[in-house]
Amino acid sequence: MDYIIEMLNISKIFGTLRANDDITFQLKKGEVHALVGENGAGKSTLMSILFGLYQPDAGEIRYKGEVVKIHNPNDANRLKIGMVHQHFKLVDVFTVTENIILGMEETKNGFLTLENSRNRILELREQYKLFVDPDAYIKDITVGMQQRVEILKMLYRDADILIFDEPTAVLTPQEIDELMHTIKNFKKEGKSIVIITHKLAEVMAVADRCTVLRKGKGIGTVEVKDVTVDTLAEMMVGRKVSFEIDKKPANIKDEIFRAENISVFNNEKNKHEVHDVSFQVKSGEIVGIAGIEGNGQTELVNVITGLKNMTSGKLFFHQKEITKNSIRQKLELGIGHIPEDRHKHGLVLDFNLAENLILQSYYLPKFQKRGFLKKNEIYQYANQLISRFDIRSGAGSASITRSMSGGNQQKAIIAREISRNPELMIAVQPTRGLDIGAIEYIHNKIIEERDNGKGVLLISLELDEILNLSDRILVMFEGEIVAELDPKKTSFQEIGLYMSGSKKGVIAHEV
Amino acid sequence: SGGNYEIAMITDSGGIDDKSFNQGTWEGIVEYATENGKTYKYYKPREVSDTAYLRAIKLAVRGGAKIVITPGYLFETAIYEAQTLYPEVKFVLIDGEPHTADYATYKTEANTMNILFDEHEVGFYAGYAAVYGGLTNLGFFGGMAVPAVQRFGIGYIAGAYYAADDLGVTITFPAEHYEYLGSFAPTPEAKTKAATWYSGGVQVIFAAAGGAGSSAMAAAVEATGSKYVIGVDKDQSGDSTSVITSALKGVGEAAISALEDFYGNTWEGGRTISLGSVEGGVALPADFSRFGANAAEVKAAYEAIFAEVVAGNIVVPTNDRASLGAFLTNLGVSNQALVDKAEPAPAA
Amino acid sequence: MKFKNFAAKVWQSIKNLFKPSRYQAAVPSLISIGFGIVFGILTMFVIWLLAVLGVFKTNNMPEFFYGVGVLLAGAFNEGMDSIADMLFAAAPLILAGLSVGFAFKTGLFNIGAPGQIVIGGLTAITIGLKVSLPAPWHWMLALLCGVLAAGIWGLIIGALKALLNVHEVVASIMMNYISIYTAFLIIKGNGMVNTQTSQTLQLPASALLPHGEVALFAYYDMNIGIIIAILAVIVMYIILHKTTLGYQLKAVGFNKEASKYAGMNTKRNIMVSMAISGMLAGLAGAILIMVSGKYFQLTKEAMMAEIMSVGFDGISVALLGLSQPIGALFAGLFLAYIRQGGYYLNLANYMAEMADVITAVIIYFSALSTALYAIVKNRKIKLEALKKLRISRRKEKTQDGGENV
Amino acid sequence: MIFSTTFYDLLGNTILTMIPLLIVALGAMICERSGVTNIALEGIMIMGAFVSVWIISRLEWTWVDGVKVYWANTNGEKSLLLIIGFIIGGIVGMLFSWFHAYAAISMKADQTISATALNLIAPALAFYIARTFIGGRQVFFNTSFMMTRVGFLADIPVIGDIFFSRVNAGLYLGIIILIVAYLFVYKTKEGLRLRACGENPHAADSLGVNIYKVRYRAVLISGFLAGAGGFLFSISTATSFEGTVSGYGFLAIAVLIFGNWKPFRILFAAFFFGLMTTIGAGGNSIDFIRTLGLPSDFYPMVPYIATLIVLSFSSRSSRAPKAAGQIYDQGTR
Ligand SMILES: Nc1ncnc2c1ncn2[C@@H]1O[C@H](COP(=O)(O)OP(=O)(O)OP(=O)(O)O)[C@@H](O)[C@H]1O
Ligand SMILES: Nc1ncnc2c1ncn2[C@@H]1O[C@H](COP(=O)(O)OP(=O)(O)OP(=O)(O)O)[C@@H](O)[C@H]1O
Ligand SMILES: [Mg+2]
Ligand SMILES: [Mg+2]
Repeated sequence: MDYIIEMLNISKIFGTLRANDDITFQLKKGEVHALVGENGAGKSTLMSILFGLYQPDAGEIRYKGEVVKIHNPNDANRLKIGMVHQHFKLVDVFTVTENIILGMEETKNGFLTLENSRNRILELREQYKLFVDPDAYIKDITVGMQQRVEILKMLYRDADILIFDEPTAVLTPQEIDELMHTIKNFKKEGKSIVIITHKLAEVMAVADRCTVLRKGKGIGTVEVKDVTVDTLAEMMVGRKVSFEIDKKPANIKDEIFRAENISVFNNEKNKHEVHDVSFQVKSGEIVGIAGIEGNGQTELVNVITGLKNMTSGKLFFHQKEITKNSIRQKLELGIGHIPEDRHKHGLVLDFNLAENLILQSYYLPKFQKRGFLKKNEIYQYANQLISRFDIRSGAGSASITRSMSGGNQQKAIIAREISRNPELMIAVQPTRGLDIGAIEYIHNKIIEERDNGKGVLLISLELDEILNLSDRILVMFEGEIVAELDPKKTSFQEIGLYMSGSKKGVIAHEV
Repeated sequence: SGGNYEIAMITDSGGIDDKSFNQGTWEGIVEYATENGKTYKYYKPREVSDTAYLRAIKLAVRGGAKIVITPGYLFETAIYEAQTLYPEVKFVLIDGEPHTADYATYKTEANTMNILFDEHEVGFYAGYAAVYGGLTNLGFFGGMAVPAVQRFGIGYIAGAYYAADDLGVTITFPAEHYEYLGSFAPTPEAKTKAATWYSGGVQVIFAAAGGAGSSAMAAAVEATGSKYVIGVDKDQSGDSTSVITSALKGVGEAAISALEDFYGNTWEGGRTISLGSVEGGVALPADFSRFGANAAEVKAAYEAIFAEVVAGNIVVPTNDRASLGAFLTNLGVSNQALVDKAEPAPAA
Repeated sequence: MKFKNFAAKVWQSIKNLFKPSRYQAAVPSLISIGFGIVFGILTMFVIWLLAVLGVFKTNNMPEFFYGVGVLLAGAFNEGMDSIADMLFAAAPLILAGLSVGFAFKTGLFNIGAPGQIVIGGLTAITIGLKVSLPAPWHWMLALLCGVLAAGIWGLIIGALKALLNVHEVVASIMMNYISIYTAFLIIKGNGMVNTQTSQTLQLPASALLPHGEVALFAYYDMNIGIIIAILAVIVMYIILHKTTLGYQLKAVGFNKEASKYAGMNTKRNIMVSMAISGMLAGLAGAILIMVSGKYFQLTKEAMMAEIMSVGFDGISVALLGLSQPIGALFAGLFLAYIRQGGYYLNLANYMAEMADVITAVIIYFSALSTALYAIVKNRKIKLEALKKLRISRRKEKTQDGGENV
Repeated sequence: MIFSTTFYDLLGNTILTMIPLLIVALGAMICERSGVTNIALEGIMIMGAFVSVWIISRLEWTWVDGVKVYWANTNGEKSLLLIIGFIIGGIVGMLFSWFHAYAAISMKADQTISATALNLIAPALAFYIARTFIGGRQVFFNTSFMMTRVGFLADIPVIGDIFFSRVNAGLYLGIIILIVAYLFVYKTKEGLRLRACGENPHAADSLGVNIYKVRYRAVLISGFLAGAGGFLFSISTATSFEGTVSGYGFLAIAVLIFGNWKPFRILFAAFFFGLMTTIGAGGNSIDFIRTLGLPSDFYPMVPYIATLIVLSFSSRSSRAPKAAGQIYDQGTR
């Protein structure tokens, strides 16, 4: 059997951590090969090595049988290897075209000429149905489009070996379908594809073979048609995992929070980011907001929490108006917020874990006396949370959060927010990019909150998360709530249609 | 080691190459010492403060100094202390007289000699020569408003109007073309100021302002029409073609004569000598060629007026507004604004 | 009981102070100090060589070995006197370093310290000359007002940044120049000029910092400045590491967004930390000028060379001291020490500026060595890990030749 | 002439102050657009100015039997000297800035620290060398940047008066550099890569752009322009160089930020600052200002206060290159 790429006994070490430990990965010509594993299993690292971003500390790479050294992305390009990175690598003040041609620009007598490149991009766009405006600025287009730009980058460098690192994490069902379709096209054309994902369903859908990593080690490679989702999951986590969440019927009481006609107008883009949004959250229910990224969810949350000013509208907490309250006042009233971006908002990465766990409460008498921090209390408190939420890190309460893994960083945030025991918990993308184990854990915590009579507002791009957790689903499209659905009565597809704006529903406002 | 250097100079912040009297003094010392085979050296204080100056003197003495020469009034307080502290060491204080920090008591011990200059006289010659040479629109740059600089300026004004009176010409010297810059450095600001003045009609600027003078020279060179600068302290004709003459101040000579007194055992300390035209302490350079056609007359006129001053027939006003005012009134001129600018009345 | 906890707290923080981890951080600084001095000595040697070979003519031959001697002897050249000189000179440097370092810790680059020093000094002078009070109160008031005025001067920069998004570096640079001429205006406008010297007038004894009679003369070198500086260091250490204020300020410095998310008032924090930074600089300016025989000279250059330079030295001190209060203390002392050595180079016919060259080289190497240190450390860790890896792999292989499925 | 002389002087003097700021700030722009901050400009300017001025002062005259004879008299010869000086200054600045590049890029060191070091060492070194080898702090020279008439162009009304008679030759250099810098940054592939490195080096890296090369080039360019700018500054400021560029290196940074890292806004910023300086310095000899009767120490403050005021209105939208000042390390994600 002829392999186009063979990565043999690859090891990569970061500090003391073995990100890749003697992994062997073989890619056949023209196959779709899935690469799965928990967070931090080493998937991105392995592929970054293949793409020339990192150098392996041990092991060799073979291209069509002969050993090659891939020192940098240029070498990768020469071998026609392309990669769509987990964290998109785009310059957001550049246009789509500029981003695509960067590194292989055309010049006429010294000066940049975009014409030919632009035409070439338009051709590719037609050929693969990857619709995106070549003259738009990255900062103005949706994540979905940005991903298409990343794909176009590869095609522009006419790559034959395409690596997708968690491409579906940010897409709607429809977009996912399209992507899967595109991938199949690539396969038809004889391109070889590696797809990293956490969603085993997708593996089943497109992949021919699947390699599983765990904690930096290669667990094995299997023919997808020979296995089931459960076996894969077990290979990944090393134990049986249950997918359906046991969820008691909600016992919903009186209203905790109400938003009335919230609007946010963006002067630069000269359009409403949020338009006339009204809804309420009652005690003991989980309200899920579904929607494609960039349809106003982020702005809505920022308005509610106070990170952003609204143009018009009112907020009520237990029937008391809190529109004008400061962020701190809202926090004190009992609003918890698991932020979308854990690095930007969630944590002060240069503080240690203990210092991060008191980020909103450092000034309370519990942790402070006459302006002096009670270090002992602070560290005791930290140690409690660490054991209660089983946050793993190098040096316990004193470990700098920057050095912690994404999953554990997220756990720390959730620990902090839940332990503040808020009435209303706003959870944005609580499980983004986390592995099955972590997701399972966090979902249970959220349901726990709801069962303790708290109100939960859940914003997520992961539809199954919305469907599994919510007691009520709101769908946002272009800043408006276009539907209110009952998870028991609705379907994946239906929500998808609302999300993409192709269906508008009548909403039973009960305000 | 640390050597034993008999002749010591303490520089002020300017340093031995300030193109001004630090340098003049230093060159004098070097000249004397090399001719007479004496050891000599200069010391730079840690910072500008009476304390630091005193420490520097201490250091010089530790370095084996028998005679310490300090240029500038900033040393007055330090010398006041030092002269009693080191009676066996001789001190030469140029441009100042020892006194306590609060000016309560002035005292000059027998081991100290103070040398002052009659800058107003050479300022007078400069102004006189300029106007006599046909430059009737004048300006003045002073580094800062201290007596020595003020004397230059006041003499300059007096000289200019005196010449105007002699020749029966009218001259232009508005108050806004007389400034103490508050800076000795060459800066775009200084140059811009000079340029603005020149294009405003000023023909010559007497720059008693160290490096700022160099900016004036640059401006003069670039200005349309023939514009000039009058140098200060040393003959600056080499610095720029625009330097028409310079107000010489014989610090070097002063240092030399002091050293001669010291080594010739003719040292008479405990006094202040003031070097003027008579003693040859101040003068214009002999070369007047830059006055062009009428160089000869200007030279002659200068020598004549010089004699007058030496003879005491002309009493040049020093650094007080009163005497300048009087001097001008005698000439039938009234330019009070300028007088006020030359020596500002101390604010309440 | 209460006292016991307190004692415990103190003990804990003292232990913290002497945590090896803190010295770990200092290692690169020490290495680079070594580098710098070696470099300086080499330069001195070269100069000596060139002089001997007659490449350039000099009035007095530099004396190499003697020169190295006095340079390294630094503050010990003249026993107590020069030690006093060093402590005296160190005090403003330490405070300036604290000022800049504190700003760094809170994510701001206060290159405006020079201007704040001027304002601090200016205010102290004004109070000293215009207010008449008995001894302790007078200088205390002058000091206090200097601190407050400079605090406001810093606050302006902070406000411009927080409220109008003006880059603090630009604002600082502008404010530095403005401070000079403000000083001139106020001094001349209120008849505080000594017309004989165009300097500020002598401060009355009541407005001078207390100074021991160890002095050589009526006016003196060593004063309580260094004690004030050390107190400031302790206070700043406590503020930064032990108080909610410091916690907030650091949080905002590290991550503005997250601090906002956590309900902190980021704008206010920026202003507060610029104000505090300004106050420290003002303190430096005040103790710099509240000394007999030290004046503002009313020329731009003099202000820059004699007063504002301390502020720029503050940047070096902060960098060398890793922006930590304790660091500033040692860095300030070191800078004063080496300058002292440079001063005595006068005796060996070298120029005092050698000290500046050395400091500069030290700063440069401290930039490099911090990086080098990290690299070396990582490489070591990595090699060990690799060794482990190989061993473990050999084990696995022997257990089962089983390759991937 | 259509306008009063004061108007032309105003412009002339504005140009005098503005050109060095413009050139140095443009260099800094290229540097920061690549992601490397450069607050070492002051030091680099001093170094460049010192060496180039020194060499010029040696070149411009010769001994003819014991007499100093200036040979550079005609415009042509002067311009030649100036070009030489400009280039030497640039090269020295370039070499000097290499230290910053090495520390900041290769060694991944803190950019503020290495830059501060350069600022510290430059004056000390210049001073030391001058004292030791020239025997004096000052270097005197005789060359000026003023061109009396630029051929027939001088006869064009207004334009001719402003741009082609009695102009500071630096003006032309400045304009040329401005245009070249603009084209380089926005119209060439190097420029595209440069900006990419300053905005998102990881993206550039993943497309095979060599971050280190791009950044080295940028720092060295800014070094060249700073050094050359230093030469322009000192040669058009006075007839002697005294080891200082009186803070213009820092002012250039101010101009860069004021100019929001964009070439033509930098031009405006430099012009604005130059104009204000001129008004401040010309101060009380400009009639309408004299009538205000302000104390003479107020005028020097004008440019700084004015700049602050303008900044407080214009800064809301200001945006530095995203990656400026950040160390690039493939590892960090
Ligand atoms: N540049 C780096 N420096 C230090 N540690 C790193 C670096 N890159 C990855 N790691 C660590 O190596 C391990 C593997 O990282 P990697 O991103 O390959 O995991 P992954 O399988 O992609 O996880 P995820 O599903 O979250 O993307 C993780 O523990 C991560 O923290
Ligand atoms: N009460 C405590 N219990 C456990 N660990 C502690 C306690 N107090 C301090 N530590 C540990 O000692 C370290 C230093 O403590 P502390 O935070 O008080 O010092 P610091 O000066 O604030 O440190 P930094 O300079 O990093 O801010 C902390 O990072 C923490 O790891
Ligand atoms: Mg990954
Ligand atoms: Mg801490």
